[in-house]
Amino acid sequence: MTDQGVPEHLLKTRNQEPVTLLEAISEALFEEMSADDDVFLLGEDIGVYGGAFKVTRGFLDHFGASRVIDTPIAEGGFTGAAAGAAHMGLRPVVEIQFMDFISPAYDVITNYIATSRYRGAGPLPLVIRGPVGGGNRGGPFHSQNVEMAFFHTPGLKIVYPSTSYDAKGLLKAAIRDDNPVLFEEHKGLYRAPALREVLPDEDYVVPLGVARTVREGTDLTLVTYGAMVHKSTEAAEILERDDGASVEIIDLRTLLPMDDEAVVESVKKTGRLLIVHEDTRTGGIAGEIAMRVSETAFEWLDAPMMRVTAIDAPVPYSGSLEDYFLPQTEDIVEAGRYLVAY
Amino acid sequence: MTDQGVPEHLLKTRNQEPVTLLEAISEALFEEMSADDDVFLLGEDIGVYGGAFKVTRGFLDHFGASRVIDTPIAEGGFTGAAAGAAHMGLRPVVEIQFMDFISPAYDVITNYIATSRYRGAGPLPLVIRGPVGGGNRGGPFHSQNVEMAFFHTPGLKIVYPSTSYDAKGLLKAAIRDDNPVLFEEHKGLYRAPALREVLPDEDYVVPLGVARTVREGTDLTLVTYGAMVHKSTEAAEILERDDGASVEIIDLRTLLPMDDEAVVESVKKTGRLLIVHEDTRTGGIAGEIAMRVSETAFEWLDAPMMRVTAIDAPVPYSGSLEDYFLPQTEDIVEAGRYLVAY
Amino acid sequence: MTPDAGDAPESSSGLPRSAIPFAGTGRDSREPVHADDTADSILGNAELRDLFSAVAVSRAAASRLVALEDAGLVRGAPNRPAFREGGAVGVAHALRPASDGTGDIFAPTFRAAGALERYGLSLDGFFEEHLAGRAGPFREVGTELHHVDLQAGLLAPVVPLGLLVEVVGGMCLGFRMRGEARVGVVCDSDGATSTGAWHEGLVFAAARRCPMVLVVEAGREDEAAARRHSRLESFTEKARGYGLGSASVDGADLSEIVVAVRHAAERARRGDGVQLVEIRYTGVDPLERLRTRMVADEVASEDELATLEARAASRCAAALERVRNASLSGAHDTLPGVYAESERTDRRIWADPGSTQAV
Amino acid sequence: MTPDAGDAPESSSGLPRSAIPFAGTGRDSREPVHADDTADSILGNAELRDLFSAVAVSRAAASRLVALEDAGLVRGAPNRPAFREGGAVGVAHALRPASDGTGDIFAPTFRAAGALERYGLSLDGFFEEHLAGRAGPFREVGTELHHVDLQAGLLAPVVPLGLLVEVVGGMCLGFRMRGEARVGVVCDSDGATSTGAWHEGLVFAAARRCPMVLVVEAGREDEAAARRHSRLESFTEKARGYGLGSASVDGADLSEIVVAVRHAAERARRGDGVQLVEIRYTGVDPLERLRTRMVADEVASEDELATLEARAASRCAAALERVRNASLSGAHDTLPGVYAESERTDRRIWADPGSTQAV
Ligand SMILES: Cc1ncc(C[n+]2csc(CCOP(=O)(O)OP(=O)(O)O)c2C)c(N)n1
Ligand SMILES: Cc1ncc(C[n+]2csc(CCOP(=O)(O)OP(=O)(O)O)c2C)c(N)n1
Ligand SMILES: [Mg+2]
Ligand SMILES: [Mg+2]
Repeated sequence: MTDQGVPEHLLKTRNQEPVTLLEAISEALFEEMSADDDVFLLGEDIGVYGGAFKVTRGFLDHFGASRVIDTPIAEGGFTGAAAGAAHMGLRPVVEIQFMDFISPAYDVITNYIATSRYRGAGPLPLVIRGPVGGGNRGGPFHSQNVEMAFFHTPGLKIVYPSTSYDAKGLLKAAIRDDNPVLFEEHKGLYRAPALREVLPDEDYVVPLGVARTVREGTDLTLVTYGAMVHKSTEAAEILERDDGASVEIIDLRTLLPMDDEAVVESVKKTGRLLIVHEDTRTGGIAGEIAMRVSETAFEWLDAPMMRVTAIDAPVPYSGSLEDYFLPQTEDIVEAGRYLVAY
Repeated sequence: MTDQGVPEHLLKTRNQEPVTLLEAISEALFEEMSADDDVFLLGEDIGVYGGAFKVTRGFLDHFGASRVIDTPIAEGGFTGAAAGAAHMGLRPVVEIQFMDFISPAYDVITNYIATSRYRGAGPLPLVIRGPVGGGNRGGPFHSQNVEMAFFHTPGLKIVYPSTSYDAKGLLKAAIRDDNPVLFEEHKGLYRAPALREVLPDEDYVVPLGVARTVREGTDLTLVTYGAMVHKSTEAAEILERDDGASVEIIDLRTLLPMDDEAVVESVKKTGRLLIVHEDTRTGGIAGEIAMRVSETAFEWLDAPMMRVTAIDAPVPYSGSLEDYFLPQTEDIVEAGRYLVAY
Repeated sequence: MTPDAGDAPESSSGLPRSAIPFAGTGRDSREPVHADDTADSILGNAELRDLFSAVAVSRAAASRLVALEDAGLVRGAPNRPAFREGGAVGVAHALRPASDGTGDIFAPTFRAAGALERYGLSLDGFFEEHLAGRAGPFREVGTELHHVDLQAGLLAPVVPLGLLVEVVGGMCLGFRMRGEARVGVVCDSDGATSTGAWHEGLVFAAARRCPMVLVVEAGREDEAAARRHSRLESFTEKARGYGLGSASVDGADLSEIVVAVRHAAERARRGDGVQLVEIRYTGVDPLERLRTRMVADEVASEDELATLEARAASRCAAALERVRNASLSGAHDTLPGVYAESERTDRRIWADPGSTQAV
Repeated sequence: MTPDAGDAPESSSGLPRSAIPFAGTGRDSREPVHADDTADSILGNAELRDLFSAVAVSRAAASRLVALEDAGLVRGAPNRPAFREGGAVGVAHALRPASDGTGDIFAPTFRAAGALERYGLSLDGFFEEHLAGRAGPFREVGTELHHVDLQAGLLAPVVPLGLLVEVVGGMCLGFRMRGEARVGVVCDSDGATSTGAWHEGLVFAAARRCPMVLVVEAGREDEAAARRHSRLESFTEKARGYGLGSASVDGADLSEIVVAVRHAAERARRGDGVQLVEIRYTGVDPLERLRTRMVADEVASEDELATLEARAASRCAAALERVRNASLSGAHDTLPGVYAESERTDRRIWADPGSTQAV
């Protein structure tokens, strides 16, 4: 790829300047579209307007209206259409403006897209991506995490990055994957200054299904993903400083398929497991993780497996209530302390 | 309620004849509609045709077309309309022809109905009921269990009966409940001869949120619901006969809110937990149960918590593959034997 | 069994052949309505003044919100194109609200304070609601203005577009079942017509001849952008495919809106089924249009109207002042409310396995 | 950047103003199509004989399936009203199939064997598919006839109604993007028009001017029942609200179906966007209608047609015989296929915690 005609704001990595998680995602999309004519984008206001969060700013001018498609407000319609295009060998990437609005596409995703290969239609390369997560005073309809709506459906993959490096590499891997992939982008991380980093100026991918050990430790395994990776890291530092506890943090990165081995190996080392997710509690992913660890590493457990999560309610709009609703660093510290002392 | 004008086939309990689970459901609907003018029905082909499974046979003639509403094929439309009617003080009962087709209503159920009370709209008495489950060679679109699509959504209740007595009592409780309730009816149980029983000729309810101890035991707690209650009972009898093992079976009956106390008390007695569900494995309800038991009864566990479930795939159409896909009695025996010997 | 009116055929024009009375419920007889489609065509002077004030209040409140948003105190302030207050104000004015749960239902998309005021939400409530976290009319949860007041007949703009068509259709089904002479009006943006929810809601409500008016607020300020959403000249072209009566009005002309919605509501009320009203916004200021007309028709002088406008502004300022000075109520006891039983009031971010209580 | 044809306006009639060539993809130039709307209006004798045979095969195969179902060997045999084979057969005949993945796409709702045969599914395959559990063309999983063969251009009737409108729309978007002169035809029952999926799929495909033909198979055998689903006289009344061209044909008249679908396909192919064709079934037998006409027009004698019918029946009998005698292949190795990687081939009903392998 030459830099010719590439919009300035998409040349940061080329120029070895740091990028935000949002910019990393823009770069991944831009590079995959440049490298493969079959990759194209669909979504609401992604063309003329450049996307609600400006992820695709400049794309329409560069790639043209047939590869950057402004859709009607019909998430089911254009997600289903993306599946049809994928049948024809194209590699569509769908943006859901806020992932809360993936619900109208629930039918086509679970009944058609997830079962497509099983029903004999061959590969279905399709990425459905968009912003998720709370903490932005977005209220109940602009703050949801959507992983558990789809985690139970065989045939889908689910990715949820926590760093700029991972976001870019995972998105590229997702676009190249022959399966439908849901890709969740935490809007609180989009422009977080702490996540700005200089990325390798090369075509790298982060493979799906492989977790990352964020920090090593011996006393407690903390399994998490997305924005909670950062709160967990804060908590681990507090526990190290105040309690002398050594906490290992596993960032799942891909929720489905899950990297069981990484989790189980760590638990076998520490004997203690705390799962932290931003999503609400009941029916959250913590349950599946606990079940798998129980099935495979029960004898290694020295303490109950526990979880820190949001409470079971819609996301409140009020700021004080949203803080109360979401898991906070202090909650993780408290639960971690309890387990380490167990 | 007098018997005057009641269709003959709905007078079985009145005449103290045994009823199937399907008939128990019909009676519950009929009695609630007779007792409360605000209760009414919506669904595809429920009126003139009496429903795909004939649950509402005779209802149209008895209650008239304004209380037994044949709808267009628009599950989102009529489920949302039911919510609107509930706002007006009515108590709608929606039939989804096969629960697989609840997907088009996923948006309105999770975003509108489940959050309605939280958003200040007061009680929302609404039951969404319909047939679920495999084993009938129905293929991927007529066999699904839908609990895990909704289990994660705060604000909903989920009920899944296993006996005729419970089906009637739970459905009446659901209709009288001021919250939206999903009510799953396993089509393999609808007309199962073994489930025919004479019900009390009185107005009874089975309260939501309370599990039932199907059989007492001391060596292993087996938590299950729906059709798996019967396979689990078979397995328990084999384990008792062949291994001398004493298996306690808990039928959850209500999945949300879950009767944690019943599960935990039993595990504290037996020290061993096996969860059996017909639904697929990853992200199944077993995870949440294991998590809760880990959180509250870890010290009582003498063996890993384990699960027997369907495999992670769409429901196959082929008979031999569907049998292979579904959990069978022999699988439960095998897992139970492993745990008892642990 | 009375045959259900919902199954009665109609003419192929898609317009109802006749007014079919609500039948088949066997409950209360409904209030008889002898609507005359032309009766309300001319608005009285008092009505015009009310409309002017309501638009002025909407605009004053909106500019207060923009200032609050700039100060970081509010999120979700209206960010839609200017000059669209007329729709919500006109629709609210055309209806029959009641504070005791017996009035017409109003489900706006544009949160115009002057329209909401007519539907029981005080200006104080309007600002409290926006400044969620304070003791607003709807607890502390705040609702990002997803305010619901079923007594007043006001239904929140739930965010996933189209859903309210389904819900309001069902509320109107309730009116029919109970023989109540009420209507429900649901407003939606033009983009919402693309949603499956809009379609399914309309298909159901049309099949049941629900007394519902569907307002499509069509943004035609930027014709090219509008065409990106739909190839249609007018959303009334969609009416025939659902068998609805329809009308299209100029979003800058308050009288036109009020008259059209009133007539649509009367048709719905008397049993003609769902009606569609398109309101076209073209970037023309409804307040100035109304001012010019009222002055020309000698309904009011420039000075009188300026006084009404000033009064609207000062009412907003005073309300906001009161709200900002109000003390925060205790915080977290207002979180429950997910279930009718309001169980699980504890926070439970993590559970202490030492106590089964905590589960 | 070439302006995208998808944004071109059109006349308010809802019918496309002109044939807009596929533009904006900058890829292969597409095969030029100089369609003449009247060119194919008269079917040749060979075509009529093919149609007759295809309907006869469909009917013979369906009656075999009913027998298999009565014997408990098949579930999901067609149980829709009689005399509807004409639609699927006529549509398949109107299209240009190809076995190498370059032909038109056909997504039927009625599984007429004679239509599927034209789309590459042999009679053996047809029965194997129904007798799932045997070594059918689509592995052992069986698909309850949700058969997909993208090479042949055949798309399974996925059960949740309406979804295929979304998917086929996207396939047709693919044709446009690649400059291929192909069309996709998606059939759906009348009831499916109520679904949000049908609506959203159509809204998207219409906005993108996808080369798609939407066939609505309208059951008008029982007019009262039909009216319960929709108040419309004809589903063509829905076309205007989406800006589509449309036609309505008699489901018992094979030539009418073929000509109408062929014309609609040509219009779609040349860039006029989505076309809607309603096929009305009124309980009239298309085979008898065709027989009468062919004999009257001296296309074939009664005897010749009887021979064609007998041949259709014996082909079905032979195919079924072969399939029933075929041995079952080994069972469970065909279960995987959920993911492209086909991981997790083990059964894993329960996991042995002794081995991490098992997770
Ligand atoms: C189902 C759904 N998808 C997406 C959104 C996000 N969204 C909110 S407003 C909007 C644009 C609305 O455009 P239009 O209908 O033209 O309304 P207006 O211009 O009048 O605001 C979108 C996409 C939503 N609210 N609901
Ligand atoms: C979304 C969805 N809801 C429900 C069903 C179940 N279903 C299958 S066929 C059918 C009736 C179809 O009626 P109609 O459209 O008139 O078709 P036809 O009479 O031609 O079979 C229904 C409700 C479905 N397949 N998909
Ligand atoms: Mg707009
Ligand atoms: Mg039909």
